[in-house]
Amino acid sequence: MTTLETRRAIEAILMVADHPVEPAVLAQLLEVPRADIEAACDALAAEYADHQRGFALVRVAGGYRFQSHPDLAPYIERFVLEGQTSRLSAAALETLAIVAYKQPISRMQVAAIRGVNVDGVLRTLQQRGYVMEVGRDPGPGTAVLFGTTPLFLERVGLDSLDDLPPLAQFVPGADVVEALEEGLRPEPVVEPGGGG
Amino acid sequence: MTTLETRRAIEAILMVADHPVEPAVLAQLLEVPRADIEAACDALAAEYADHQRGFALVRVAGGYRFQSHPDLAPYIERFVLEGQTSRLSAAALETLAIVAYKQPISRMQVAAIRGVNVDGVLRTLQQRGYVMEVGRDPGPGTAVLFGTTPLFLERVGLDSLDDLPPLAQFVPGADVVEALEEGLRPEPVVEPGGGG
Amino acid sequence: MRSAAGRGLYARSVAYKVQTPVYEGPFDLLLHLILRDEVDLYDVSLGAIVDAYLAELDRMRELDLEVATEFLLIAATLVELKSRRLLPGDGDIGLDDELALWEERDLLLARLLECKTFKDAARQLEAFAVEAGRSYPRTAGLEERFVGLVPDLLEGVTPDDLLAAAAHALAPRPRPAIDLYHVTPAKITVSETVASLVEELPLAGRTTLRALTSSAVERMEVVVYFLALLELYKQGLVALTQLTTFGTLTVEWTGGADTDLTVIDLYEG
Repeated sequence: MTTLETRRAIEAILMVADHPVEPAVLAQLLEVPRADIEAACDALAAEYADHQRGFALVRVAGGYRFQSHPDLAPYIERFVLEGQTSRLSAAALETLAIVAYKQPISRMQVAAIRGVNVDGVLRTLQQRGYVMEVGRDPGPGTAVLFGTTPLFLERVGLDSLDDLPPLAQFVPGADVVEALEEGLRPEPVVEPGGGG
Repeated sequence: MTTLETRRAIEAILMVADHPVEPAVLAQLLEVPRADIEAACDALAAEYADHQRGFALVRVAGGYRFQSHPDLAPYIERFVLEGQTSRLSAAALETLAIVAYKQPISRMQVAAIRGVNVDGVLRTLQQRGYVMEVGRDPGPGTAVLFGTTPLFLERVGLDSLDDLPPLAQFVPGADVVEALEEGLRPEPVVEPGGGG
Repeated sequence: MRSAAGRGLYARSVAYKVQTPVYEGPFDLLLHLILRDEVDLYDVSLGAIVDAYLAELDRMRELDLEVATEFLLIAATLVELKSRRLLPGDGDIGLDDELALWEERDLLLARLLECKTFKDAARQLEAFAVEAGRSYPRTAGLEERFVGLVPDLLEGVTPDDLLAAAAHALAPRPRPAIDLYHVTPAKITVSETVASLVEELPLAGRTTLRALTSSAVERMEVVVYFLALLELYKQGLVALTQLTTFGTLTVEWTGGADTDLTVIDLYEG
């Protein structure tokens, strides 16, 4: 098979796929090494960018897919009108972040971190397909354990969970730790406001 | 708007569209004359042919769409036969189940139950012949109502919808039971105009 | 005009009332209170934080008891931290108590840090999602000519599978239930406490929360008593008075001598 045919076949398949197609699948269908697939996809993506196409070939959630170019979002928004993905609430995002980084994780563990009940928000995330049950805690309670889905990766535009920025990056800096520490230091003797 | 932007916007919209888009619609979205749209689409189609793309921009059913190049049909067939497109997701199964149990039901009602947009899923189910339009809501919106098809019954091995396992949707509270009993009490109520 | 002297507690609580954000739980609120004034990092007063926290609790009038528990547990820790050395007779706190308080404080600090970490991670995820949301995927699917090739999608799907899927989709959304599992396991429930208070209080005359909870070992028990009293207060069965903030909470039975428990809309703990 020529490189041209590999490239063309990839284009054709991705045009009819309705979900990201893994390079391994493409390799099997086209009977070429996976590395060739990845090289061909990289080349195609570069070509589209070069030609200033209104679409792009991207790698997301472990596979390749066609999508509209972000520049043209205003036109797409006018075109689709309905069916736009609704925004995620702060509660949903925080819960998603915890599940993403700590998976597999139980409902209780998520609740303990957030300090609030998370039943409703977890169910919504499940309904929207961003979170799923991935197993059971082997412990006595056999609590359901949750993890994120490929759809979650698509939603945040990441290829895999490994692409999440390291959590350490978000650990509060010394200034914040100090402020919290200061703020929670047991009050010394004098009552506040006493000095006016 | 520049010609480049027209071209790019057309590419983006057609990439995202799941049905042929009429030139008049594109003209309206892009705020350019229809003739410009048609010229741009012709130019794009020629360009793709020129570059030996694995896809083509074609005019079909009064609109434009992207599709795989006929040359590459064998790859698409393998893609399909290898089962890469035949996944009935949990979301699709839930949608199908809701339609089966609650028919006739509108798209919005299904979406309300699932808590997510169901356009794509319903379209797939329709395409596969498991779900069809069965009427219109008599209400103001005259929404399309969906139901299951004979093919669906055949495939899940049911003679009729009556054979679906009964759904205990909720355990009614005492007040509901009372209201039901009230409603079922055989009372000789004469409907005005109801001659039967 | 704002005088220099006014820049303390009062200024904070006024500024506080202007905003009406919705807090996602007590950590959210506490983080906001401690960190909102980033300029004043070294000028954060526990007293001001506690006051603002309690003011916020007060503002959340429709706060139900379920949500309140977590807020109140944190409030209890805060108040304990603040009032530790103010209370008469506390000069002789044992070393164990002192250590326990610090431990409690460190635990709260650790949980706040963890919560803050994920809040910031969530913000990054949101940025990713916004960026990714500007691109729309192609989902057109197969062209008609290939559709006939697709194997039967319903292969292996049974009517029972449909039933299960429908039941799952139609299941009523769970009512947020009280979750005490990550705090001290409650040895007594609010409803039990309500029941016992209904028996005790008519005989006790005027009493105080402190007296009622004198035998309480865990802070959780005090909170449970407090919640039970609130419940009775809502039912109009007790009068609660507190002359000063953090002062003694006086409890007085105002219901009849013989109140039928069944009329009380018991809080299901």
